[in-house]
Amino acid sequence: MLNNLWLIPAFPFLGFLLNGLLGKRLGKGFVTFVGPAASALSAIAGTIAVFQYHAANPDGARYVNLVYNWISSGGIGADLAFQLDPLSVVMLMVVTWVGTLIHIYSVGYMAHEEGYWRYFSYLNLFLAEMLVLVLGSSYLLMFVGWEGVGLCSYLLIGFYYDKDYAAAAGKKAFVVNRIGDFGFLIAMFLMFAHFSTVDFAAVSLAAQNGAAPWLISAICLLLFLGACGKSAQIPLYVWLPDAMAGPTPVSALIHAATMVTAGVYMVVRSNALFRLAPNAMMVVATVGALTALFAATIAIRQWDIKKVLAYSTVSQLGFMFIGVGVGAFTAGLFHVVTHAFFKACLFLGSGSVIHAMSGEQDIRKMGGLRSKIPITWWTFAIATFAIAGFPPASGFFSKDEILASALANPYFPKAFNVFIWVLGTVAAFCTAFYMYRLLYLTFFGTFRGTDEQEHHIHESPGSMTIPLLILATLSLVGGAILGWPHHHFLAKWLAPIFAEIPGVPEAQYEISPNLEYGLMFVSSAIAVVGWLLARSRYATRGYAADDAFTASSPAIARGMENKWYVDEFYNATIVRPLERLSQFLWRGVDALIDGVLSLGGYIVAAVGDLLRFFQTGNVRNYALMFFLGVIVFMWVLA
Amino acid sequence: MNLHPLLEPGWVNAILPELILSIGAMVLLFVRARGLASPIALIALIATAWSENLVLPGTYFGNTYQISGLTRIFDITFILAAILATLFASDYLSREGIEGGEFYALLMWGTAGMMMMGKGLDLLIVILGLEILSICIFVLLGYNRKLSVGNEASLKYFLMGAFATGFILYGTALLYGQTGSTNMTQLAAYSSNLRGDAGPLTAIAFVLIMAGFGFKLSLVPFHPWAPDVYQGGPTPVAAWLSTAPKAATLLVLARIFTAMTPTLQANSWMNMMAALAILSMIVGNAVAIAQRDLKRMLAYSGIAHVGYMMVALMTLRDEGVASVAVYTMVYALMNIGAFGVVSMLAKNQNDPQTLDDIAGLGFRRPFYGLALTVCMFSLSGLPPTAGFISKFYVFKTAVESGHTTIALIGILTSIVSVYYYLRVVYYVYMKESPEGSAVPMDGGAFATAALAISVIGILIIGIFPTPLFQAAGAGARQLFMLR
Amino acid sequence: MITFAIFFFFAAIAVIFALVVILHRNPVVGALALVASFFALAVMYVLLEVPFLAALQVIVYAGAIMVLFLFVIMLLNLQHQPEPHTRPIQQFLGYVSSASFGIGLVYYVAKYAVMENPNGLFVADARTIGIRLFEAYAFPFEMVSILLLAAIVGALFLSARTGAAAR
Amino acid sequence: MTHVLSTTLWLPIVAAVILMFFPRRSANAIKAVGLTASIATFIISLGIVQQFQEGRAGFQLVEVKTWIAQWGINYALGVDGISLWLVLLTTLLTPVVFLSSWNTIHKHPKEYVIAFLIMEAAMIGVFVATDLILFYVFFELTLLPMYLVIGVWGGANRIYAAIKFFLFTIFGSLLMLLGIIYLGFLQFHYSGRPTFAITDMYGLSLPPHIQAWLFAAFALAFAIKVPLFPLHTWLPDAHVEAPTGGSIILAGVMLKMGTYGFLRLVLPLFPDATIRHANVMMGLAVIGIMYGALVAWVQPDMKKLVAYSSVSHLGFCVLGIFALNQTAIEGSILQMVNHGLSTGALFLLVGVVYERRHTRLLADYGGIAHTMPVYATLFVIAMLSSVGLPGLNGFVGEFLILSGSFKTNPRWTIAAATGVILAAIYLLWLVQRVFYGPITKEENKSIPEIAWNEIAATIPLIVLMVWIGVYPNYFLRKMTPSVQRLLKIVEKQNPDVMYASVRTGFSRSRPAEAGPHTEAGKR
Amino acid sequence: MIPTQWFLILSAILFAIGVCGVLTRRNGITIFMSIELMVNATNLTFLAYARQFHQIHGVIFVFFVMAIAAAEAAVGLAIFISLYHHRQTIDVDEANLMRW
Repeated sequence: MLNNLWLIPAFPFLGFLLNGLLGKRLGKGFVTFVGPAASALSAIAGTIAVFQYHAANPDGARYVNLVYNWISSGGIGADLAFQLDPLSVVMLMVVTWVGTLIHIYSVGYMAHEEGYWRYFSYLNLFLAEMLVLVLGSSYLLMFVGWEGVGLCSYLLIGFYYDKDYAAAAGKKAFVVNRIGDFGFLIAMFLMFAHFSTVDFAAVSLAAQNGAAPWLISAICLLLFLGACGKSAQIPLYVWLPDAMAGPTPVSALIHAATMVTAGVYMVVRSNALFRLAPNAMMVVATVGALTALFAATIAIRQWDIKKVLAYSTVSQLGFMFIGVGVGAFTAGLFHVVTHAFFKACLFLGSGSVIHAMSGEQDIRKMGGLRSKIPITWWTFAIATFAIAGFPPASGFFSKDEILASALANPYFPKAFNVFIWVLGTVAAFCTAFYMYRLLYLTFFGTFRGTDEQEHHIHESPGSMTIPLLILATLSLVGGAILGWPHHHFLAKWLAPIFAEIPGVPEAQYEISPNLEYGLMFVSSAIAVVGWLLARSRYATRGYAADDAFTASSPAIARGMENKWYVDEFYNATIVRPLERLSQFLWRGVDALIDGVLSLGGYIVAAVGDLLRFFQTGNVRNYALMFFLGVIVFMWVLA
Repeated sequence: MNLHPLLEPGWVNAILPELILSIGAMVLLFVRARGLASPIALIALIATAWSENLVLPGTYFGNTYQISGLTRIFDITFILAAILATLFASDYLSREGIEGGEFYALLMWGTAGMMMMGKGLDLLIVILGLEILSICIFVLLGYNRKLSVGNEASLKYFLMGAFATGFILYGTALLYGQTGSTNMTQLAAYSSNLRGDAGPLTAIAFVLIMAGFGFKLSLVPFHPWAPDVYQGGPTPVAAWLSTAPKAATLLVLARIFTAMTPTLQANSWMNMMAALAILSMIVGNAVAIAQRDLKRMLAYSGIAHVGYMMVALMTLRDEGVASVAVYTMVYALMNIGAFGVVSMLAKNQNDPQTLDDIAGLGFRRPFYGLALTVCMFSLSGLPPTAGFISKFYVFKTAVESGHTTIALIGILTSIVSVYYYLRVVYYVYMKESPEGSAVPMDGGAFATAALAISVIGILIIGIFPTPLFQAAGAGARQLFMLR
Repeated sequence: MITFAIFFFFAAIAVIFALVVILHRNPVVGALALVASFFALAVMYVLLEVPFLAALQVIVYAGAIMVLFLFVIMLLNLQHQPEPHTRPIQQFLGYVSSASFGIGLVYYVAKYAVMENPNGLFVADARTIGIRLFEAYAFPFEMVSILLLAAIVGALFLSARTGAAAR
Repeated sequence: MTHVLSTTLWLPIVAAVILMFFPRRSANAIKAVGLTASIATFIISLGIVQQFQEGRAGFQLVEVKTWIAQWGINYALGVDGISLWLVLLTTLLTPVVFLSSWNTIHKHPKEYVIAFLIMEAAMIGVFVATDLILFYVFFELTLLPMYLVIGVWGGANRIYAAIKFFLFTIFGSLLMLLGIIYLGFLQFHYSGRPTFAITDMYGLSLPPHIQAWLFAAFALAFAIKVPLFPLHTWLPDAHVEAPTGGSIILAGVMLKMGTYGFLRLVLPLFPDATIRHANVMMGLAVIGIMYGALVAWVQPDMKKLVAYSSVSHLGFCVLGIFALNQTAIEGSILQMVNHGLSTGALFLLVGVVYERRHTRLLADYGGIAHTMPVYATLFVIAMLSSVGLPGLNGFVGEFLILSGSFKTNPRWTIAAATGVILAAIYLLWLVQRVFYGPITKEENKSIPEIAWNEIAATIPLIVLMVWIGVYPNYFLRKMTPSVQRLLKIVEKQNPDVMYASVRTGFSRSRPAEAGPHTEAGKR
Repeated sequence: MIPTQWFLILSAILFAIGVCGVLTRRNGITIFMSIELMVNATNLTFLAYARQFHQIHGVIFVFFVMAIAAAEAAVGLAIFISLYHHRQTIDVDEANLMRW
């Protein structure tokens, strides 16, 4: 397997081709088989590869499998080469297995959709591209996957393409991501220009060998711009909430568990660069913290179950960036993993809710679903428990580690550390609050929807509930298994990817136990407070408390509800002016160029038209012209 | 002037083509059967072309008559023009009901006149040849006596022509006064003895002679007769008039320039020719845009083309003369081809033949449309037509002689020219002919054959120009060696 | 001395009658004035020692050609057609330009065409001319035959009335 | 076949001449002959690839016949790495045109087919001519058929567009003709031997001020053809009015004649001037990239949108050319092919709906992915190729151009890279507006699905898009020596170390002992 | 003996007068007569130079010029007659069917 790493993405790619080309003709059964099977095969192959890798190489060295030289031109080139190293392994496992679960889930969820085959072919393609992203051995290959998942995201968000908003959301996602990709591209150009390579190992080696600080900072910031796009950070987060227009499993897989975490993966992958550029790290941490808080405030006032989760995702991604920004790469990645579990579970759960509610997504119309869809309720509750950061659920460990690192990291001045920590902690509080708000509004109280909806409510089929159960379990225990403090499996596993760089703090630094336990307590307390607050407001009274809030401070409420008008702001400051500029260029400048050029033509024609009238038809005039010509030339020559 | 007391032996050979033409023309006067006139004329013309092979190069008649490779090329151009004009005229005249031997006779005398004019080493011969030509043109233009426009054309050309002849004669007289001879060899000797120091009377003589020939060439500002005359005259005559006489005149100019080269260079009199060339290129092309009458448009385009040829001639190099030789032949092919298509328009010849008349021609009569298109592209100088290769030759000569600026002006004006040539193609292919009101095209076998000759000639010269180039180059070098 | 007087007298006549040609509105008068002017020129030719051409001038030019002119004028009844005035600008430019041309020409000729009088006798009698014409100038002479033939054919053709009838 | 180039060049002309004698009524036979001839040409042109030897820089498969001996003008053909793929692109796109227009050309099919065959030959001629005059002859010969194609079979405003197209192009090319003449004169002046062979001209080293003038003359001609920013206004009109086939060829091949001209003539003939003005040209290219993209975004007309996108994409090509390094130029050549494929496909596909609905306005469509799913799929693939999605061809070209030009001029490159964002904006907008959303127009509910011939025309393009995207080295390899030679002539060759692949296997935590940049020369 | 120059001056004056006539008169025949005047001025010049150089060539040239003048006169007058047939006038300003 190790020599054929390309097979791992190849399986889902084959699935994509089969489903895409034949799926419509061969019918649903075929698709139902091929789609999940491709994913599962990939997961199995990946697992085998991981075991082989580990067996062959216990100390975590990088394994590269060259497929062929992809591009090579002058000094610039890239290989189609896949690599395994501890980091790739983690991502590979998350992506393939969570992906497989979601494939299975989708069989149930999408059962009645018209574009079933299309859905699975996109989903398979996504998996393939995601695997290219995480297995690629160079930035360029990573970029291939990066853009590829962007494409799939675009296609899947716009899956219901006959809905205007879905199509628009897909386009928005792609374009915003492109802005990030622009940064990524420039970063790669810088690497090529200065390091002559984009191979991960070679780049980090070159960076350590005395590259100019400005260069490394620039590369890092540009890479981070890419990460902002993909992982929905300020200022490029705006696409993610809209992306909820896609089918819910897509939200779970792409917009929660895997694709959006690619940015974090990238930063971890580039840890050597980032560690050499503390300024860039500071930016990362700041952006992450601000995003975490900002998105959380919006999530508090959302009514759409998926929108809440979407902003929650943005917020959680912010946490991850706090982690990697403060140098706690392991913690950040840890949160990626746990987040994949619980957020996937939440999204799938919400999907199950929506499924049960016949497509209804507004939590104001829900309520009291606890008893009607018990499996969903339980899994959702566990995942909420995890994301809110209650010990010993998975979210607790990862989030706590991030916040602790934020406070205790050796990179930045103390004040900055405190600032980040405070932001993170507030955001964590908000998280607990809005998640429990969601939980209470959805599952508690009385049913607020129509009778017809109530009549139709039913628990989802096994294909949907089994993944839910698995993910819920993982959400509950995953954190403890992977990252029990001081017996940190993930940290140990990842250690080889963090090179020692002279003069730069180690990537996995120690935090004093006192601080650690203190912070653990604080985290837990915050989660509890958040929960209790939510409970008091929403557990019984439905959303009346929110209405009261609207009445008491309408400005803030409206701001939160309308996502602080960021979209409108972008529209007014960037999109509209650009469009006006374009109109001006088209109708103004183009017309001007044409005008100037045709003016030349008109002048010639006008001269011709004018000279024409010397042609009077009178032969004596002609003789006069002739004679005047003679006189002039005589005068000149004689 | 040292003239031989007796004619040299071999003089029959020397003037065989002219003899055949003249005698053929006289025979035509007696042909009663109207249908026979054009075939007889064709036979005579072809015989003339054949007789070109029998002519021996050399100087005859007491150094007043020179036959060389160059004159042979020009002779072929004249004969070609005459053949094409005859073919087109045959159909034109029978459509107009004025078929007659006199037409072809005059055409052939005119051709003979041009040949003698081109071969004359003495200005006397040149002027006599020119006069024969002019007389024929006067009559041919008015040949369609029903047409008041034809009569007007004839009148205008006559008055201007006689006026211009007056200038040529007076210029020649002054020149004679300065050099003591009208022979070009004497002129050359005078010019090289004199070096730079030519007096104003020589300059005046030069100006007057150039003005007279400039009239024939329709160089600006001596041009204004051209559009009216082309429009009014019978179309085949206009076709012929726009090509062959210009070629003959250019050959005469080439001789005069060659003879006077030292004087011309020393006094930069060529600036005058440059000015004429530039004016012609600009005015011709600019005004052509404003024309909707095809023949007028072609007249202006002809003015511009003469400008191009002047550019080559004013370089005072053998290459220039060679390129003019090529250009005139090509120009004869393409311009007569273009006029030929116009001549097929079966409508009242008093009315202008406008662009609208050829609308949709390309699909109505595909071959005529294609032929007109080829001619237009050749006129605008686009490859792979002969027009390109000859224009290339001209500008190449200009550039190699350091006249890059004038070449640039030529290029810029020919961009303008593309517009109106293209407009013809636009009418041919892209304009729908109005239903039912399309002007019928009346092309008989002769006219079609003539068009085919034009098109094939244009393409062959365009693609395989080497033989013509070599002949022209050799001829031009001869001319310069004789200087 | 007498020759000078003759010269100036006939030069004046030539110029005056030339002016009459271009100024008088009646073409018949103009034609007759031209004949007079040509006579004066014939005298000049005699002064230039080419009596043969003087004779030709009188016989061919003043005699034949001008009679032809008069004939046509009479034929077309032109003497009764008053010539309308033309556009002043053409008139003005015509006078000014031709005057300046003439003045310039005279100036240059007067200044640069200064020549010593030739010595000896200039023999250009009919015999000499004839011999040269039929020996050395035989070819141009034949060209004239074509010229005249073409002119005759053309003139006959053009002046036939068929054209006007079918106008 | 020893005369494979001549055969490729003349076969379409022979077919065109034969077709002239076909009766006008037998439209299907004429189309069939045209298609067969063009496919045969394509197959023969595959022989060029097969006989092309990798690793050789100079012209290959050379054929020389004296044409105009006294001026040293020859009928000289040859291909090198720069022209090889462009020839193939031409021979590929012509059958695509015939296939796609099989059912749509009812007016004068005979002339249509003949025009395209002659055009094909002329375009091949441009790419294989190794004599300056021959090059010019073919360069101009392409104009007439295209003029007719736009003018006769075009849309409502076709006359204006055709004349504009012709005049713009002729303006530049006639000035170039003067430049060519002058160059030939200089060649003769310096070497004493008249020749217009391009390779002979490469040996000239002209004084800078002369280079500047000649550079201006040549660059103007090619800049108009490309078209470069302020001279681009003919392109949208020509594209909008041209029939589908005309647009495909115009965008697919004709524009490349400009960029090809830069590479073949401007760079090696006027190296000093090129280096001196490279920044200006890059600047114009970058302006063109952004300008074209922005203007494309606000177009209400599909074809105009794609046309402006061509302005943008060709800007990348010019940027790469004037970056003057191996990577950028190879990328540029590849991008020429890419643009031919993707934009050709886009025009083809726009034509498909145009034939069904007779409107190109975005506003008249919407939701047709419902009624035409296959069509939508093909369109989206072509669109993604144009956007530059990795895995498809567009990305490889753009990436190489940008990463190459970044070494030369980072600022312009960064500006140019915004084109990548803008491309996504306008093309996705197009797709969204046309294919997605609810069907609002009644006519769109019954719009028939893409037909077999149109699919057949599109498939080869898509296959190539994927091929180039997945394995570009096959194409790049053949260019490399020629581009190296070109750069050597320009004397600006960066001693680029050749990229070397990583190797399969483990590497220790201090990776890349044998890092890519230490192992040179291996490909 | 009268200096050649004087003849030349006379000739120049006559030539200019002829030109003036062409430019200022409307009557076609008068114009043509003016042209004849120009031709005669030319002849005078030729003869003056011929005597100056003692060359018979100039004389013979004049002889041929006379022939030319005769031929022109024949054709020219025929044209005027034809013109008169068409328009009942020989005012050349009336002949302006074609212009611009």
